[in-house]
Amino acid sequence: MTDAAHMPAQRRRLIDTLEIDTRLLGMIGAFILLCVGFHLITDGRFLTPRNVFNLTIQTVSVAIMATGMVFVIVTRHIDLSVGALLATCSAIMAMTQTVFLPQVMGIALNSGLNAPLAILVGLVAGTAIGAFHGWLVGYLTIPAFIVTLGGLLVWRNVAWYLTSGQTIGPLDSTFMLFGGANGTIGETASWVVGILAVLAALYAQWMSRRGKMQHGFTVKPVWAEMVMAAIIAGAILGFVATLNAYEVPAARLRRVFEMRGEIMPEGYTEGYGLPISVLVLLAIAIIMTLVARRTRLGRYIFATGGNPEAAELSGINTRLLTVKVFAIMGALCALSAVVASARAANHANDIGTLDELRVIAAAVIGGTALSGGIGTIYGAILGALIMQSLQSGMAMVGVDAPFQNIVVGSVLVFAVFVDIVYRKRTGAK
Amino acid sequence: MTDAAHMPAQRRRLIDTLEIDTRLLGMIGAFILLCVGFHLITDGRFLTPRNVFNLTIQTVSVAIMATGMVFVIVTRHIDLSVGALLATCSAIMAMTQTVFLPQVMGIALNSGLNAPLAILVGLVAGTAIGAFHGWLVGYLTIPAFIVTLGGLLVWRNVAWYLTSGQTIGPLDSTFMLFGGANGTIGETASWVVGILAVLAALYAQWMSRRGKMQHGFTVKPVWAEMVMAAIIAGAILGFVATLNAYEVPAARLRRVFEMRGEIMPEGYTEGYGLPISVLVLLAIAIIMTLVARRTRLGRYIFATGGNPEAAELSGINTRLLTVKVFAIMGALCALSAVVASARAANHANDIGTLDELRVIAAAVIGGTALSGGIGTIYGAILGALIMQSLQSGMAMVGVDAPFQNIVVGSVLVFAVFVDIVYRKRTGAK
Amino acid sequence: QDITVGVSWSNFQEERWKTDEAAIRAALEEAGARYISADAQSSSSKQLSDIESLIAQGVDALIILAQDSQAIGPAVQAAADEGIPVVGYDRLIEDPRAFYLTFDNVEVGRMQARAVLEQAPEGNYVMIKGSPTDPNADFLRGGQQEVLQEAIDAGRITIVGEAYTDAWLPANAQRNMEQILTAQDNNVDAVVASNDGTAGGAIAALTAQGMQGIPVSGQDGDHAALNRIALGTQTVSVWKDARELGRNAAEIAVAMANGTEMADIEGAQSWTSPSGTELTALFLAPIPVTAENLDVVVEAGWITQEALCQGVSGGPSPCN
Amino acid sequence: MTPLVEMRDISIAFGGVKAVDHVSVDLHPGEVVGLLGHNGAGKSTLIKILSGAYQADSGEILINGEKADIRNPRDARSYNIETIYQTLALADNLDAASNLFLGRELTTPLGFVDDARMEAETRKIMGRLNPNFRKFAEPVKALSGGQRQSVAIARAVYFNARILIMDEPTAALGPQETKMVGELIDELKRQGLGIFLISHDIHDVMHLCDRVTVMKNGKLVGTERVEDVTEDDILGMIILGKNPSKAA
Amino acid sequence: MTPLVEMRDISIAFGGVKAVDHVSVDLHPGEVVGLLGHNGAGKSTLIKILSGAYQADSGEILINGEKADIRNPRDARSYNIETIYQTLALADNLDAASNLFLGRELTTPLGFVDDARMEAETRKIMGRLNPNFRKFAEPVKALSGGQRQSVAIARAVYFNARILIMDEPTAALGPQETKMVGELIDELKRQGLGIFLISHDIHDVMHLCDRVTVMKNGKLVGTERVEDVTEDDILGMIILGKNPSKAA
Ligand SMILES: Nc1ncnc2c1ncn2[C@@H]1O[C@H](COP(=O)(O)OP(=O)(O)OP(=O)(O)O)[C@@H](O)[C@H]1O
Ligand SMILES: Nc1ncnc2c1ncn2[C@@H]1O[C@H](COP(=O)(O)OP(=O)(O)OP(=O)(O)O)[C@@H](O)[C@H]1O
Ligand SMILES: O[C@@H]1[C@@H](O)[C@H](O)OC[C@H]1O
Ligand SMILES: [Mg+2]
Ligand SMILES: [Mg+2]
Repeated sequence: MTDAAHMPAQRRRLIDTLEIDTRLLGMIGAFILLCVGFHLITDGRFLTPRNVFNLTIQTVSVAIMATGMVFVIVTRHIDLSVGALLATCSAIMAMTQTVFLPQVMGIALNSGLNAPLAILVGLVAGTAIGAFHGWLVGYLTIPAFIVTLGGLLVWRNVAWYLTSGQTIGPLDSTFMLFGGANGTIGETASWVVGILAVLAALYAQWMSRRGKMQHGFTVKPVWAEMVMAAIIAGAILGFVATLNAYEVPAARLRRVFEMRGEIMPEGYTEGYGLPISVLVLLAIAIIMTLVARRTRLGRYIFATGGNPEAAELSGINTRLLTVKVFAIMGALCALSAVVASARAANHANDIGTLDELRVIAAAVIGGTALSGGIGTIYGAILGALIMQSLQSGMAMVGVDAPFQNIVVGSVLVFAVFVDIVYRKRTGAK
Repeated sequence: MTDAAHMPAQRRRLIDTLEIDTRLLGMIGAFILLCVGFHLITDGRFLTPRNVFNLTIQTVSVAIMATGMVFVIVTRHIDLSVGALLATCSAIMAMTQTVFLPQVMGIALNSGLNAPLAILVGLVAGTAIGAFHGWLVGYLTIPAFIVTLGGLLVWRNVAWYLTSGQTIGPLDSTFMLFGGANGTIGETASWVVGILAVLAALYAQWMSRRGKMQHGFTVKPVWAEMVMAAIIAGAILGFVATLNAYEVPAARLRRVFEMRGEIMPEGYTEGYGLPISVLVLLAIAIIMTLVARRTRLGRYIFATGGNPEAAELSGINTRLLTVKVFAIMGALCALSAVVASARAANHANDIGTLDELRVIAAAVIGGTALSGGIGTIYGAILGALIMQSLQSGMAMVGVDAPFQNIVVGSVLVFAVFVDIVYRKRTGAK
Repeated sequence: QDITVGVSWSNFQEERWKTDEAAIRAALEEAGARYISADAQSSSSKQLSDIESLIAQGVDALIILAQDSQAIGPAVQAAADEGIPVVGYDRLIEDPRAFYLTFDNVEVGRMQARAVLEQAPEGNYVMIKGSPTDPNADFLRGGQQEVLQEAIDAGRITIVGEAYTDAWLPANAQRNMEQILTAQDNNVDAVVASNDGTAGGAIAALTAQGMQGIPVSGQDGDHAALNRIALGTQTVSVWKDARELGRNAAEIAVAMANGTEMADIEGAQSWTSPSGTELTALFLAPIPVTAENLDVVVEAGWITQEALCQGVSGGPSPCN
Repeated sequence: MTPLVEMRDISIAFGGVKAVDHVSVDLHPGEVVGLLGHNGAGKSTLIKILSGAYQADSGEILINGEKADIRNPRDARSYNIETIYQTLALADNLDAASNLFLGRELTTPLGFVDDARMEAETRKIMGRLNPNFRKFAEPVKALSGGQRQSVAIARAVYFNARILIMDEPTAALGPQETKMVGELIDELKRQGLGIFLISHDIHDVMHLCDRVTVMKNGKLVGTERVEDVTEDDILGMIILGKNPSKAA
Repeated sequence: MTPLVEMRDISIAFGGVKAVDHVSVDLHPGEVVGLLGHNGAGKSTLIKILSGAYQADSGEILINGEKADIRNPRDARSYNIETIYQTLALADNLDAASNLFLGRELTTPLGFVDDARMEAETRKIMGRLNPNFRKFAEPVKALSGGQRQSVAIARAVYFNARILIMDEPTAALGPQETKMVGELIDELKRQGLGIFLISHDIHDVMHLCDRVTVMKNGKLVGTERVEDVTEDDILGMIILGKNPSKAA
């Protein structure tokens, strides 16, 4: 056994010691390269606080659904209906807040209970429809491709019927806080959230180290832990600082002051800070990651993806599991519908069109394997971010839309190719 | 071993003796039920020669591609790009016949070589693009879902560039003969084709019987062979008779006579007979069925679908096989493009949009299993016919487009469900 | 000074928008302004992102072809916050801060119906509508109904078939037309189709029955459609001269970027939208192109005579 | 004494083929019953009915004399039935520890899975079963056939089973590992488990089992105490389908 | 005499793990060489390099003394190398005949596959190998483990192989079928084939093989003529990794 274990090459050593996921590193590298590239081509317009803010809120809706798609794909399924389901949830919520609640329940638009109730109804509907898909897939054993292809046809048109094809809006003002620029938490609160996040990350890191030591496994050297901690803290606080640096336009501030019946002091400025929609995405990212890595549900999802038969024989109720996975996907579509329709301030007929492709592409670019069993939440979110940056960047450069699609299509294929080569290099032959 | 083999129940016996595929029987049954249903709702307008003619030509384009999709799905792949590829082939052929040939080669529109050359160019392009997809899938091992999702984005937009987004037409008059009603072979020729087809079917049946007897296997009783022969002959000739019974509208005939500088005799009538596009479909159905059942290529396609690794270890070049399968798919997309654009008399920008869904749905409704290894050509064609009947029937009844989609989506899921139940009943647990 | 005008397109699916774009580009060039653009690819949410990105690039004025008249609201809001003037292009934007420059879609519908009604004052009508998910489809249908109502009430005409065309796809229009013809045993005297693409599909179905030549309407002045008018298979294509619209849009955008008030734009009028929003608007007159006035499109340089008259012999002017 | 397991008159057919045809077997605590038969005799199918992977078309199962309703692997687990499948049934993308504890993860007080503790336990168990085993952190797909089988065995014996089903547990194992499995069976037997052992190795079977049941073409040929028969008797039962004791 | 096969200094690693580490073996016509070793020793991996399923990282293969370039299973077939894989490698959705002739279908003069003739041939072959076998028309997924193995064996021996690789060919077989495979090996050997036989059954190996090669942890322990060693010597080589002849 002496020479069976090679000495790692010098340049691999640092990465090994830090125990960084090299795939993640690669994706982040590609992302940074992309951003810097666009920044240079657009004469420094791409990496401004303003555009970072835009990119972030533009990504949220697809990213939320992409986290759910990871679970769906990991269990060897696919969901082609997410865009249509988003539309149905959006239509339901729009009709609830503008018609059902005011006219039937007497809860007026822009009154306190309107938005929470509408969101609740949307979430319940999304979860129920998702669970129904899951039941068809898990219990009736109809392939997910078919169930959700049917779902795509059905739900988009159900949405149309719910609103008779009309655009519904404007929506409730509280509801619209989820839309991005209309709902940010301001500079101070953003710093507070940022610092809390750093503390939580450090605590988690420390707990994990302690757990390993308790069982006598080897742990990273202390300096490596410190470097990692510094990188994490730097990233979180840097992000907050960037969003805080994007100032609310003066005209808008003036309007806000006016609405409050005040007059804006001369020279007053204010940063946007973290948008609520981004907070929602972050919360979902954390929860979904915990589910994936630290709960039985997550373990069973991955086991089922690796070998469905083995999972079943191990006493896992894979049918119920399928229902759960699709129900989660449905709930996330509903949440995504909140963000997307709040952002548009209206429910429009075409909301979510082609989102299924974007969501699947995000998950797959993020390293989720269509053959099942492999995938990460952060990868999917990063995948969504890369796709969005690519599109926004090209739009900014002034690339023709048809050509943009050609580029996006090619990048999708290329990204997966690189991933495959990477896996072959590091893994099995 | 004595009682291990059950006596089949009485009602199964006839079917067993005739060796009829009960699944096929079920599909045909469902199809007939559907048609009769619509016939009743539309006060007897659905099952008229005219509507049967309509249905047939409406089905051709999707059905042609569905036969190729069977091979793709059987090898455990998927092709989401067929609609986009159709658009690109259509654009190439439209530009070739209206711009390239007349302006560069001096071969005018409506002159003899124009259509054949344009079709040739289209076929070469379709095959090449398909082969390229296959290379990405087979040699670079990028999942087909990704390659063709990328292809969907790329080729639709390439088509757009080729024509600068213009509708190109009218197309060459010979080319347009492939469009359906504009190109039929008339009553007499139809009878000839029908009778030849019957003879060929009988010969094939006889050859197969002889082959079995040579090796001493049991064969069907002679009466059973006769019954089968009668059914086949009846179906073929009945179909020809129906299409012949649909008379060319007087207005159209009058115009034809006028163009020839003649005057239509009083009371003159003429039947349409077989459309050329339908002949193309039938030819493809026969060739593809032969390939699937009687050639090594077909055997390897099914073996690879059953167990890709085993196929590779058996010395099958599964990579090259993948290239071939996608190349066939590409060639069929090009053929389909001929039919679709000839039918519309123009190449329009959005030709083939969403065809990928229809084609996949046709193959799957026709019993092709997404898990690979199982599928039939006739099933896919029947699947396309069922879908088209459903849509046309609803259009005739006057059902709203959104509701049509809801029905189609639900039927898709239901059809696959029935198929699964059927397979469970007859097959493994 | 250097002015940059950002144009947000809803899509380039229909043939006409490339012409609009060329016109805007040309007019901006002439005024010494820079053109940047984005294509929302028929997605109202992508359009929001597009406009955010255009604003981030520092545009001085925006021209917006809205995918959705209401959902575009937040984008107009954002522009207003930055003090950027907005021209609502072709499609309504329900916001008083946006200048409305258009051909009236309801009027387009009226023109379609009028031209068809003139040719077929009585008989069986088929209505080929647009995409059920495009609000314009219903505006058009509304205008058509206004014109036909009287004849319907008088029993002169009967609507025997009516269908939405999923995604405006000609192939879907063709199938729907075939089914309606079959259901009606070809007892159809006129087709009111909502645009040139769907008209093409309907005419292909009619041709198969030897019925080409009955009145069929359309809009957009697609080259293939104008050729059909010359051939006599289509009655009318309501032509919204995209170049006029484009040129006007560019000029207005530059003027507003230079501080001109909306009301001071030449020809601007105050107009109340159906849902009660008070807007400043400029309406261009759409032109119904029929066999009688085909010369217009050639003279305007919209289409070459060669393309217009391809395959036509002894047709109307200029193809005779 | 009531037997631990009684399978009575069990039948199952796959699309017309009777894979198991009115077969009855039983098993007592502390007993090893060998299941023998030619390929395709129906052994795996019979025990898959007990482990919940298949549902019998007819017949009944009694556990401790009471009728048991086993519809899926979860039900079987609730009766403390553990199975080592011929196909191993491992999730290839997970590591040994995750596979070992699959469906019964150890959790922290907060309800999260406790990977560190599971890995530590796995090291202990595998140390006893297959001391050569090192690949704890890799997905099990990177293991050799025999290594995988070790993991499957470990999984079945760790959780205090009362009834253990072993379908050719040593088919892929080397001689040393096979010996250890033999010792393990003896040990579990002493602890009072009932074990069904399917094997083609008559020598092993005679050595490890108390009784053997032979099947042929889905039917029961007979059940004998190993003391009462010779290897050749058993071979005769397998090949000819005749019960020597009755012949004798 | 030049050996039929020489594998020289072969190495292969999977993501850092050396599965086969500078191993050399050879094989003569009419000879059976047994490959032994603990689970995960690298036996399957080694012979998969010969059969073209894997490509070695280093080392070379000589066939009849000439350097052979085997990059995939097709290349191996062109050298008349046939393999029975441990995982069987059958297309589950096809019937026995289609599997048997997979990649080498019999065709009619017109170039179409001749199913009737292939089925007839299959009946003949299977009749010799496993007379109980009946399921000719069903997809092989409906067969039991042992039935499947019979099909895999039949496939490898039908096509006049010169070099045959058998990776645990009898692991799933019943005693009768195992015996028949033993006889088959003797027969093929007489016909002058060279055979690599991987097995865990030392008894069988001593009985069937001329020489045995033992591996441990990817490395060659040694190769011995069976006449020169005892079963215990071999066991020692497997477990301790020591070569008795050298020790002696
Ligand atoms: N899922 C299935 N579908 C159809 N037939 C099956 C299925 N599983 C098993 N069979 C059939 O049932 C019979 C019994 O198979 P089983 O696997 O129980 O045999 P076995 O005794 O375990 O054989 P072996 O020793 O080869 O493992 C066989 O004839 C087999 O073909
Ligand atoms: N595809 C693969 N990817 C990664 N590692 C592998 C792969 N195949 C085999 N290995 C590793 O290579 C080593 C040798 O495996 P191999 O299958 O050759 O062993 P073996 O001697 O055939 O064992 P057994 O007797 O259990 O079949 C093992 O450590 C195994 O984990
Ligand atoms: O011009 C038409 C436009 O108004 C409509 O919205 O989309 C279809 C086009 O043909
Ligand atoms: Mg078995
Ligand atoms: Mg092995």
